[in-house]
Formats: sequence, C-alpha cells, structure tokens
Amino acid sequence: MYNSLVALASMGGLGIVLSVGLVIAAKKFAVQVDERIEEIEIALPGVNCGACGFAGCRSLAEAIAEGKAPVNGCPVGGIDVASKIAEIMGTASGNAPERKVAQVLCKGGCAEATQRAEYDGPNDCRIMNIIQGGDKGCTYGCLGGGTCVEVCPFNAMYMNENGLPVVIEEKCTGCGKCVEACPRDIIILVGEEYGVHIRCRSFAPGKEVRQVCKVGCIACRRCEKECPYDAITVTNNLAQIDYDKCTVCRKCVAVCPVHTIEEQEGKPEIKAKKAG
Amino acid sequence: MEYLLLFIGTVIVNNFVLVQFLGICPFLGVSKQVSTSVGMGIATTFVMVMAALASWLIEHFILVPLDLVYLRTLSFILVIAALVQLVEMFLHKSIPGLYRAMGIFLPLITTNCAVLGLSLNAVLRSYNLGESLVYGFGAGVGFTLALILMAGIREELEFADIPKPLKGAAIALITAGLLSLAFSGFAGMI
Amino acid sequence: MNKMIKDFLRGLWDEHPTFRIMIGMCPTLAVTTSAINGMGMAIATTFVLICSSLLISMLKKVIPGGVRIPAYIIVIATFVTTVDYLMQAYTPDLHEALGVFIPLIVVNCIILGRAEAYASKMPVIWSAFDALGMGLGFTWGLTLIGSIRELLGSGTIFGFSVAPDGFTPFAILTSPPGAFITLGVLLALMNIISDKIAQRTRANQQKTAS
Amino acid sequence: MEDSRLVLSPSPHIRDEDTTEKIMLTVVAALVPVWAAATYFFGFNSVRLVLVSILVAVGSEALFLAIRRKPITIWDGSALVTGMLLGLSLPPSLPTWMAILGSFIAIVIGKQVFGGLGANPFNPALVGRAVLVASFTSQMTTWTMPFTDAVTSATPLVSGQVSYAELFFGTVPGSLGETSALAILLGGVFLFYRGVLDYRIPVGFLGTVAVLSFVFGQDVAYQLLSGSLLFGAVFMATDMVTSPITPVGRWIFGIGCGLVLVLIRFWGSLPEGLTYSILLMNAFTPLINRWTRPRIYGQGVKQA
Amino acid sequence: MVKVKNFRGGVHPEYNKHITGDKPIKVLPAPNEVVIPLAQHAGAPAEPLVTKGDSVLVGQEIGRSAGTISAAVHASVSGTVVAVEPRQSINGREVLSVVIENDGQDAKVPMAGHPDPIQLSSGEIRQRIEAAGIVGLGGAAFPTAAKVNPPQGCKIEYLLINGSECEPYLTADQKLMEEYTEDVILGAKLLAKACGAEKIIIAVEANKPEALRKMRALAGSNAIEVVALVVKYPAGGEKQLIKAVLNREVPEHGLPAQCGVLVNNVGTAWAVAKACKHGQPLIERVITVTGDGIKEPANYLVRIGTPFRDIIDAAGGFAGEPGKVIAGGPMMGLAQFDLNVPIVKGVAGILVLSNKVTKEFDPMPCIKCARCVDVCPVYLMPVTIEKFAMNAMWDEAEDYGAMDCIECGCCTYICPSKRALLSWIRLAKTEIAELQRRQTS
Amino acid sequence: MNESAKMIVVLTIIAMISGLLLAQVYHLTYDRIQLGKAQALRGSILAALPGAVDFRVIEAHPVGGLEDDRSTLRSKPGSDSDPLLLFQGLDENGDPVGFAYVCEGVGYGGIIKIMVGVNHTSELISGVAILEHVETPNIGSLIENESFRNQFVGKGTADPIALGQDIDRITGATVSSRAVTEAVNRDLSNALQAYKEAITNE
Repeated sequence: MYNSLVALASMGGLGIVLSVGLVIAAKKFAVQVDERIEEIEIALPGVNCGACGFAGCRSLAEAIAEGKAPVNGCPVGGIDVASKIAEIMGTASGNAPERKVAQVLCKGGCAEATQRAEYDGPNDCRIMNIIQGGDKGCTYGCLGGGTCVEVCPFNAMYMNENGLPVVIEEKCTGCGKCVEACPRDIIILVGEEYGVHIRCRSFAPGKEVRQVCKVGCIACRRCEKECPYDAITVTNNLAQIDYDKCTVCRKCVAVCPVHTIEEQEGKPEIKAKKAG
Repeated sequence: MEYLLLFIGTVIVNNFVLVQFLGICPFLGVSKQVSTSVGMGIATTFVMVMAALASWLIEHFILVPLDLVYLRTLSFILVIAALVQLVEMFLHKSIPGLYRAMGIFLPLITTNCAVLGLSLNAVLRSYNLGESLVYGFGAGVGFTLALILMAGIREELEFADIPKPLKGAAIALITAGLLSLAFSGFAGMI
Repeated sequence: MNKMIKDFLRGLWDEHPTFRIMIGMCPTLAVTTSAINGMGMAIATTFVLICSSLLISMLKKVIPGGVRIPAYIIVIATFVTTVDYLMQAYTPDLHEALGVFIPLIVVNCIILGRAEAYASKMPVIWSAFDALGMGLGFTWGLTLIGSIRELLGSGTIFGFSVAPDGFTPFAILTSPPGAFITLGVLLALMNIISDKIAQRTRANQQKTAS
Repeated sequence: MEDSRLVLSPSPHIRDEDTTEKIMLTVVAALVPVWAAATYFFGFNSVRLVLVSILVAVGSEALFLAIRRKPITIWDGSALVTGMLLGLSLPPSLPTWMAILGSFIAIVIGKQVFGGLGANPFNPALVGRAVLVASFTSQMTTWTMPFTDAVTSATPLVSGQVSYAELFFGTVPGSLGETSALAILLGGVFLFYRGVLDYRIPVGFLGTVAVLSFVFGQDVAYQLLSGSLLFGAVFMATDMVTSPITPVGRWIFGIGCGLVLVLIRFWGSLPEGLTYSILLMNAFTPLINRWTRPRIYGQGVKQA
Repeated sequence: MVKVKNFRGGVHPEYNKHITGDKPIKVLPAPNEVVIPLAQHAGAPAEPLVTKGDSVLVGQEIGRSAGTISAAVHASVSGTVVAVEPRQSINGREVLSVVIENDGQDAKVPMAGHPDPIQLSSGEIRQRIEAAGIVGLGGAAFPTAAKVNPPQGCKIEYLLINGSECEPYLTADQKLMEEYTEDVILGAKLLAKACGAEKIIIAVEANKPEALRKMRALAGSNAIEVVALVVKYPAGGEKQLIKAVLNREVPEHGLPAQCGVLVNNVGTAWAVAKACKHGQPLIERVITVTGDGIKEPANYLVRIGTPFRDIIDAAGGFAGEPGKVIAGGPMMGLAQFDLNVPIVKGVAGILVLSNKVTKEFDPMPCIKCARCVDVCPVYLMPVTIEKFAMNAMWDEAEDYGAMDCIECGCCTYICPSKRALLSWIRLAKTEIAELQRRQTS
Repeated sequence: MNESAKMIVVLTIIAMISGLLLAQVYHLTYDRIQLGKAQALRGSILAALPGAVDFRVIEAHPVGGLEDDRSTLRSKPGSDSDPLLLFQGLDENGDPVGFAYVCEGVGYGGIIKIMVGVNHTSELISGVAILEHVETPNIGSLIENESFRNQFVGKGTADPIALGQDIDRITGATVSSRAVTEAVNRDLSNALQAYKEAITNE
C-alpha cells in the first residue's frame, strides 16, 4: 500500500511538473503563426509518424497552408481529415476559380504539315527546337515530340496517330505544366466552357503558311468579319479569339476555308454573355 | 577505449535501424532527400543524447530508490515527450535559424521508437551515465548514417524506371533490406 | 450501424495499418520471425489499442487540448505496462521473444494515431469498432508476415514442422534483411492485388453505366 | 537529290565505337581465363554452376521484362555478366538449385526491381551471393580441394598454411573463380587494356588492404592473394553501375572497400568480408558522388 | 621528342584529315548570287546600309556594326542588291540578309593598304580590324575588335594563336598555316601589338608536322614560340588551349583576358594581316569540303555568302545519297536541311556524311561508366546534368555547372550507351538562361 | 478555473490514477513473475549441474576480477561493489554437487548468456545451458541443441577449450558457436578460483 502511495505521489508530481512546464513554455515561447496552420494541425492526427514525408504534422500543416502539399497529404488521416483540411483551406482562399483546361492550338500533324528534314535526336520538343529550330516545315507549329505528354503529371494528354497531342479534358487540372514545357507556346489554358478554338499559332504570311501546312491560318479575315461579338481579331497574320467575348456561337467555324477553327462537342453556347 | 568500442558497436554493428528495427517509421518517411535526412539525423541524435541523460537520471534518482520500476515506460515516454516539446518551443522562439534547420524534425522524434528503445535498452543493460550518453550518441549517429545512406540511394531511385507496384514504400523496404544485408557483415564483430 | 461496419472493415483492407498506411513498422519487422511472435505482438497491440481508444473516447470532453498528447500518452503507457506485466507473468516465453518491443507499443503510431484521429472525436462505440478493425488488420498483417517468414525461413508454422524432409530453410528470411525484403515484396503483391480490384470495380461500374 | 530530306540532328555527329554490349562482352572475355582455371581445378562443377547461373540470370531477366511488357534487353549482356560473376563466386560443391535461386535473386531483387540496367544501387551478383551466404551459410562456406571432391570446411584465409605459389596459381580450396590469382590478374590486365576497368578502385582497394595488413603485422602477400579479395577487387568492386563516377570518388570507394574488408577480416567474426565490404560501399556510392564533385574548370580561379 | 602540351579530358575520334590534308587551297570563283546575313557574329546584328536595287562593289560595307559587341559586314562580290530580307541561315533561323547578284566585274572599292603594317600603331590596327569586320574564324565568331580591346584592369601577357584545328575532317586552318605561313605570322604580330601582349605562342596540334615545321622555320626569327599540342579533341577549345599551353585557367564565367591571355585563330590572324596590309575587309575565308558524301573533297578559298549548294557542286556534288550536311566539323558543326544557306565568317567547312555514317543512335540506359566524366574538358559530370535536365530540375543542373558546358560534345561522343548527353545539357542551358533572364527582369 | 490550471489538474490527475493503477498491476503480477524467473533460473542451474536438486547463492569476489572483456562492452564485475554470483548446486543430502556461473559472449545477433556448471570434485564442466540469445533461428540458435552443449561436458581448465578441436563448429554458425566457446573458456578458471576461495572462507 505504501508503494502505491509513492507511485501515486510521484506520478502526480511528475504530472504537475510537466504540465506546469508545458503551460509556462507555451506562454513564454509563444510564436505568432498563420491561423490556418494551427487549424490544419489540429485537424491532422498529430501522430508525427512521418508517413507523409514531411517532418511531422506541423511541417505538413505549414506545407498545406502554403500550398506546397495537397490537402489529402496525410495518409494516416484518410478522407475525413482531408475534407476537413479542404474546408479550412477553402474558407481562407475564397470561392473556387473557374476550371481551366489546356487547349492545343495546332492542327498540323504528320498528315497536314510538311517536314523539312529527318530529325534524329532525343525525342523532346524543347531539344528539337534548339537544334536548328526542328524538323517541321512550320516554325510555329507543334513539333510532335510529346514533351507536353511527358510532363503532364495527371496523364491527361496523349499523342494521336497524327503526331499531335490531345488533351483529355476530364483529367486535365489546368496545372499549366504543358504550357510551360511547350517550346512553341501552342498550348494555352482556357475556361472549360469554351468550345471553339482557332488551332494555329503561325504568324507567317498566308502564302508561307500554305506552303508548309494545309490547315494553318492564312489570315483571310473571314472569321473576323463573321463574328457577331468582335471576339476574333487578326493581327500579325493570325486570327485569335478573345475568350472573354466568345459565346461559343460557332459562326466562325463554318466560314474558315482551311478548317483551322474547330468546335468541340458538348460545349453549348453561352447565352448569358449574349444578353450582357 | 571502451567508450569508443561501445560507440562503434552501436553505430555499425548493432545499428538501431538496420539491425535492431528501431525507428523504422521515420527512417522510411524522412529518407527521401539527403538534405532533409541530415537535419533529421542531427535532431534525432540531439534528442537521443538528452533522452539518455534524462532517463538515466530518472532511473537512478527516482525509479530505483523509490522502488517504482513499473513506472519506467510511462515516465520515460512522458519525459521524452515533454523534453522534445520544450526544446522545440524554445528553439522556435529563441533560435529560429536552428529551428528551421533542425527543430521542425523534433515533433517527429517523440514517437520515434528508437528514442524510447534507447532509454529502455540503456537501463536494461545497466549502463552507467557515461555509457548511456555514448550509447545515446552512437545510436543517433547510427540512425543518421542509415538515414543518409538510404536517402542517397532513394534520390537516385527517383530517376529509375521502377515497376509500378514496387514504387514508393515497397522499393524503399527492399533497398533497406539490401542495406541491412550490407551491414550484416559486421555482425558479431564487437 | 452501417457506419460501424464500415469503420470496422476499413482497418482490414482500405486503411490497413501495415500494407496501406505503413505505420507501426518497427514491430512489424522486428518480431515477425515466427507466426506466433507476430500474432502475439499484434494481439497485445490490439488490446492496448482497443482499451486506450475506449478510454480516450470517454475522456475526450475532460482533457483540455493543450495537454491532450501527454494525457493520451499516459493512458496508452498505462495499458502497455499492464500488458507488459501480464505477459511477463503468464506468457514468459513470448514476453522474452518480443523483448523491448512490448514497452515500445507506447510509441506505435497506430495507437496514438487512432486516438488522435478518431477516438478523440467520435463516440465511444464507434471508436471501439474502429480500434477493433485496425487491431484485427494489424493482427492478420503481422500473422501473415510471420507465417511466411517462419514457413520459408524455418520450415515450420506456428512451431509445427510442415516442411518435407530434406527441406533446407531459406534462413535469410528470419534475419533483419529478410524482414525488410519480405515486407517489400508483400507490399508489391498487395499493390498488384488492389490494382486488380480497382480495375475490376471500374470495369463493373462502366458495365453498369453503359 | 532534291527530294531526299537531309538528316537534322544535334552535334556531335559521330560516336565512339564502344557500346554497352561491347563493354559487357569485354568483361565476359576477361572472365574466360578465370572460368577456364576454375574448370581446370574443379572440373564439371565449374561448368555446372556457372552455366546454370548464366542461364537463370538471362532467363529471369527476360521473364521479368516480359511480365512488365518491356522490350527484352537480354542481348545487352549485363545479365550474362551478372550470372557469370555469381557463378564464379560460388563454392564448387554447392547444390544446383541454390545456384538457381541465387541467380534469380541476383537479377530480380538485385537489379530488376530497381528498374533494370543501370538503376540498381547494389551489385546484383553480390546481392545474390550475400543472400545465399545468409541463407545457406554452411553450404556456402564449404569448399572442396582442387582436383578432388574432398571437402574442407574452411577457406585458406582461416586455415592458413599454404604456399604463395599455391595461392597464386590457385591450387587451394575456395570458390570457383577466386582461387587462381594468375587467371584473375590476366583478366584484370585485359580489362584495363580495353579501358573497361578503372585502375583507381582495385589499386585503392588492394593498396589499402596491403598497407593495413603491413601495419597490423599480417602477411601482406598472403592477405592479398587469399580468399576472394582479388576476384572481388578486379571484377566486383569495379562494376560501373554501382561504383562512383567521379575520379576522387573512385579512390574513396576503393579505399573504403579496403578499410571495411580489413575491419571484417581482422576483427569481425565472419571468415571473409569481401561481399559486405563492397555492398556497403555500394550504399555509399550516391553520397560519394554527391560529395566528390570535380572542381569545374575555372572554378575558384582568381580573376587576374 | 619535344613534349607535347596536354590537358585533362578530351577524346580521340577518327580524325580523317587525310582526305583533304594534302589538297592545296583552291580559289572558288565567286558565285552568281551571294547571301550575306547581317548576323554572322556573336552579339548585335549589323544594321543594313543598302536597300534593294543598290549596286555594290567588292569590299563595300553593307552592314554597319551596331554596338560594342558587333561587327561590320561587307559585300563579297560586286553587283546589285536584289533583296534585303530574312533568309535561312546555318543556325536554322531566318536572319536578315543582303542578297547580291554578282555582275562578274569583281570591281573593288578602293582599299587603303600599308606597305609595312607592323609600323601601324596599336590603335590603328584595332581600327582596321574593326573596319574590316573581322570576327573569330574558329567558330564562335566573336568580334575581334572587341576581343583585342580587353576590359579594364586586364593586362594581356600572352597572345595564343590557335592552330590546333582539333575538329576531325577539317583541314582549312592546316592548309592556311602551310600556304600562308608568312601572313599568319604577320597577323599574329599585329594582333599582339593591338592588344599589347608581351609574348606570342602559336599552338599547333602534333598531327600537322608540315604546318609545325613551316611555322617554326619562320617563327624563330620573329621571337615567336611554336608549341606542339597533344592530338586530342578539343585541344583547340579556348579554355583547353590555355590550360595546355600555359597551365592557366580562365575564371568561371570569365574571359581569357582575365588570366592574361588572348586566343585567336590562325584564320583570324590571316584576316588581320590582310586587313592591315591590303586594307581588305573579311569577305572570303578558307573552308574544307569533305566527308564520305562528297565526290571530290577539297580546300577552298570562298567568298562569304556563297550558298552551300554552289560549293558542293564545285566539289563534284554528292557521292551517293547524302545523309547529313554539316556546317563545320562533326563534333560541333550544325546539321543543315537547306542547301541554300550561305557560308558565313565562322564556318570552317562543309562536311557531308552519307547515310551509313549517320546511322541512328538508340540510347540505352546509363550504366554509369563515368566515361563522360573522365573526358569532360571542363570537368563536369555530364551524366548527372543530363539526369537533372531530363527531369526538368534546372536548379540542380545549374548547381552542377551546366552553364560551364562548352558544348564540345565529348561526353556524347564517348557514351557507350549512346545517350544524347549534350542535347540535354544544351536544353538545361537554355532553360537556365531563360530562368535567369526572367529573374533579372 | 482557467485553461492553464485545468490543464495542470487534468494531467496530474490522470498521471496519478495511472500511477496507482500500475502499482496494483505490478503487485498483482509480482509473485507470478518472480516465481517464473526463479523457476527458469533454477531449471537452468539444475540442467547445468546434473545430480543437483537444489542450489544456494554464493557471493564471490574473484581476486583481480574477471578478465576484462571487450566483447560485452562493459566493465566486468570485479570491482569490490559488484560481487560475482555463484550458484552452488546441492544434492538430496544437501552436499555440494558443484557450482554454476553465468557468462556472456557476443554472437551474431547480440549477447548470449550462458550458464556454466562445474563439478565440485573433478572441477570439470558438468553442463552448459543457454539462458538468453538472439541468434538467427535455425542457424545460430542451434547452440541451444543438446548435442552442441554436451560437447563441453568433461572439459576443464587444464585444457583450454578450442573451437574446431574440442568443440565442433556448428556448420554455418561459426560466429555463434565461437561466441559460446570463448565465453565458457574465458571465465572458467577465474570462476573456479573464486568458488574455491568462497567455500574456504565459509
């Protein structure tokens, strides 16, 4: 019985010492931090097991708050924790922005565009572009090396048989990796609702475009005239869409003599804009 | 000389991670980058020496005199947890530079079973204070060594075309196995 | 009711502590030299897990946030020490085989993790089911690893000799490198299996959708 | 002439004639005298074990790649080299099925799981050997006398009492390929002549062992010639994939191998530490590469 | 046997210099039409001075130097300007060029020579170099006038004349040294005077005994040292040459002038000599037309702006189906897809390789043989940089010295796995440069 | 009650309850654990000393201490404070059969603890029992086999026990068998001397 009392007393003593110590330390060494980090840290399991690859829960919380880690970065917490963190992050960052997807603005694949040489080197567009500007007749169009497909973290792109990249829009997250990688800058991020695109980026005069590509924009200005919303303008030998004005009315698609303008199925006309 | 042998023995022969299976979670979790693993290793070594000291004091001034050995696990883990938290808070406030380099790893160390294992082992082997400290330091260095070696290999593996089912933890475990195999050459040396 | 079953089943596969979340790796590797050791360890862990989950779930209103981790650790450590002494008294051989890894249950991430993530927020009965699922998941995982290592490494299973005469044990499996490699290969197999399952469910979904 | 398109490619437009296949075949050629010596001393066992190792190594590589639906690249010769090295490091009396298992593990666990050629952190042949030693220790440490089937249980390293000449020509018990220093040196010289072998690793390795043996009062020549040291230093430690790529790094690697070997030989409890010394240094290779980067031309030069 | 000067790294490709090594320099008649790009040099393109319809004379300035790092461009034939428009250039881009239709008169603008040019002051020499639009003829085409005017605080001790011509196949410099020995030496002395160098060293690769002999014979009386260089690629690289001959190193990202050295090609020296002696601007150069895809390989003195097609035709045309047409040597030359591109100042030869030499190189996995590390003449770890580049880790690539790469191609040449190391390093360089540009702006 | 005070109180109470609880557990299991330990010790002592039915503990202070041993990584008992425990085996009549002592060696996996029994009259080893080991199952663990242990019986100080000659090496477990052999060999004469002194002093 005596021993039990000693146990009681010593554990009690230990408890007091430690808790007082912690309380004092917490006050004395308090550091101001992002509130979200605190909240996320509370939402996290707090096990500090390191399974996430970060140095403890706090590190992960900081990383999530800074956007360096995904909200589901904690493998231990599972979905519950992830959704909670998503809530915390969501309330702080406001409404979700419109979803953007990548669009490839070139239609000139193997069948439509000419080659000026036989390329023999690493299959990477950026390298092709350095080596004498690549093997493609058109110096503005897609080089077909598939670098965009390679860099896509979500497997949302693939190369079709015609040697052109295709975006799988359901998988695309609009991260912009492909946009960054493309040496020809033919990939852009566009709001997913827009279903009409001028798939050419050639600034060469129409005559030269015709020599190297069957489907390149020849700057005939028919689309510009046709568009009821002034969404299309031709500058530097190239027709370009101002997506802010475009209502996906598809009038331009029909008039393009070289079929550079392409419409996508399942993206209806945007009525609201028309009214405004 | 004895201390040196104890140190070498703890670092390579009875490596905490690769031979004794202590601290596997952080070993697998934080060994993705060499730079991170260096910080983690140093922080762990620091905590281990502190834990060796603290647990020796508790054992010899509280638990044994008061006949409370059954409170060993409980008191050790509590003290380690509190110690780590105090050090972390102190660093965060007072030495932010050191905190960024090393302190961020501190919370991870509380639940590192290598630290508690170290405290318990040191007591079970009835090490004296000096031996406990060397043992703690050696264990930390051994942990760091394993961590850095693993991180070096894993950084290389990032570029390798590893079969899909093996990616991630599976290949890390196999690598750890081969690393452990390499260390087994020292078995029985000291 | 449905949620309880889901909570229970989650620990058995989807969030399996060993093969999915990869926590509690130290005992997983260290004590699985034989099936019985693995199982003994896992059962001890499960016991602590269930008890501490229950208690923490009950106490969740009482414990202030600032000291919750130390408080949980005390609760867990108490149960661990209890198990330690009980095993020492009633299964001394197993106790010796598991050695220092019994007190180390305290720092097993599974327990503190479930306590933090689940028991401290959920009602008592749900926590119990969650803990039971996790514990059983851990148990079958450790028993499986232990069985494989024992069978190939010693030619026995649960101590019974099952190997034919002339069987040369593949002894590396009972050594530390073997532990890592066995778990690594098992993990790869699990990944293949769950990939297959995922593919099948996706195929089924598509079939029903079309 | 106008119609044919010209080839556009980045410079340089010419390449050296040496290829990976040629390098691998050179190693195989260098191993031929070793194998021949082994066959001379140990007869059919040598043919049996080495052939089985090679077949299983190449076969399991093909199988693994087929399962992964990758191009079957067994003709690059790397699996051939691994199989041959493993086979030659086995003791003559080893059961065939153990050689099969070892070779399979060498290729699958030692190499293919990491992504195949060039990605493995550890020397596959040594992985195979180490796993065999850890599993079947008695069989892996039972050697026969040359020309007979008489079993001796210890390596000459332990039992001693053999002449230098015997060690040099290889009429001592040991693993197949490691007994004849003469054959190994022949192979090594050939490799060096063909530019496949970097002298720094074997020189650093053997030099460290020699110096430390001398310092600790051991018989230097005996330490160098006995056991699997020469075979390992020439053929195993110099494996390109798992040794450092920087010149300084290779010295460190060789010297490190020597240190660990001496540590295990003189103070360890295992009879031979070669396998472990190289495996351990393999683990250090990424770090060595990282910390021994050559000084770039002009770096640190003061501007006049 | 005199010890040859060596440096660390480098490779020993098949030199193939025997093809044209004994062929004297032939003067190629001026073509019917020349295309003279206004950007043939490193730095800012020249500004055009003529418009369509203007008539020009040989040596007339048609492009004005546009800044410190720029060079003037001159007409290489007399005739009418038919166009000033972008034309395909050897780097694959379209470059603003002056197209002149040759009237066959070869009427020259008056040129002011000097009977004993060595009497000219260093300022006068520099002025003539600038007026003649001379650029480095070794390949980089750095404006010589800017080069001989070293930055403040740099004292030039040595003038190195680079006669190593380490690129396989090419023999233009070799023939120049053999046939115009005197002019080369005169040019060297003029350059030394222009930049204030105390000592002149002419470095020639040991595989050109004739050139060495002739150089030595004349140099002795002129207090010029001629050294034999190791036969190794890239012995002619500026940094390697300095290391080999003087055992000095150019500071990282610095200029040779910062270690007291100036390096000029023998062709440049020759051009300087002609500019000072005859007042002739840089309108012609010696090139080698060679390779197994050429019927009659030869060395030619050609006018700047001559289209490749004319030169290849003069050399008997293609032998069989051509695989690659390369402007320059096989190690650093640029593959061409358009035979209408003109010879510019920096091109030392046209190499035509048949299809069998240009077989595809299928990359295999890297076996870490470290040959690329061993041969890199600037001591990089190409395999590591390649790895980072392939994974878009530009910061790491920069950390490992990607920007120090001289693009000599040794790593790619030696790689037994036939990996395109240089291509990836080049990509890393462009990406890093882009990042740096973005950071500064 | 403010937050800080609450934290302190709660933690203290939990700690106290826990301490109390564990004290109970400890006391409840104490007897059984001690009994188990005693039985295990007794078993191994009796196994090492055939013929003994009981034992008593003698505290001996070997002259000059036992040989300092690098392999166990700690100073050996030998200082005045740490006595060496010798277990004297007694037969049915209470007469001494011999004595047993514990020695340690370092094997492949770690420390091996061995109980060595020495016959009272012949002063030769009467039995060896392995108390603790962490050797590889099926290889190193074969040191527990009777066939291996029995080889030590009848060996003594006069003839140093050598592995490979007196004791057959377990194939594949050279390290483990050597560790046992060396450990037995090392302390034998010292322990014997200490025992002799201890019983003369009584």
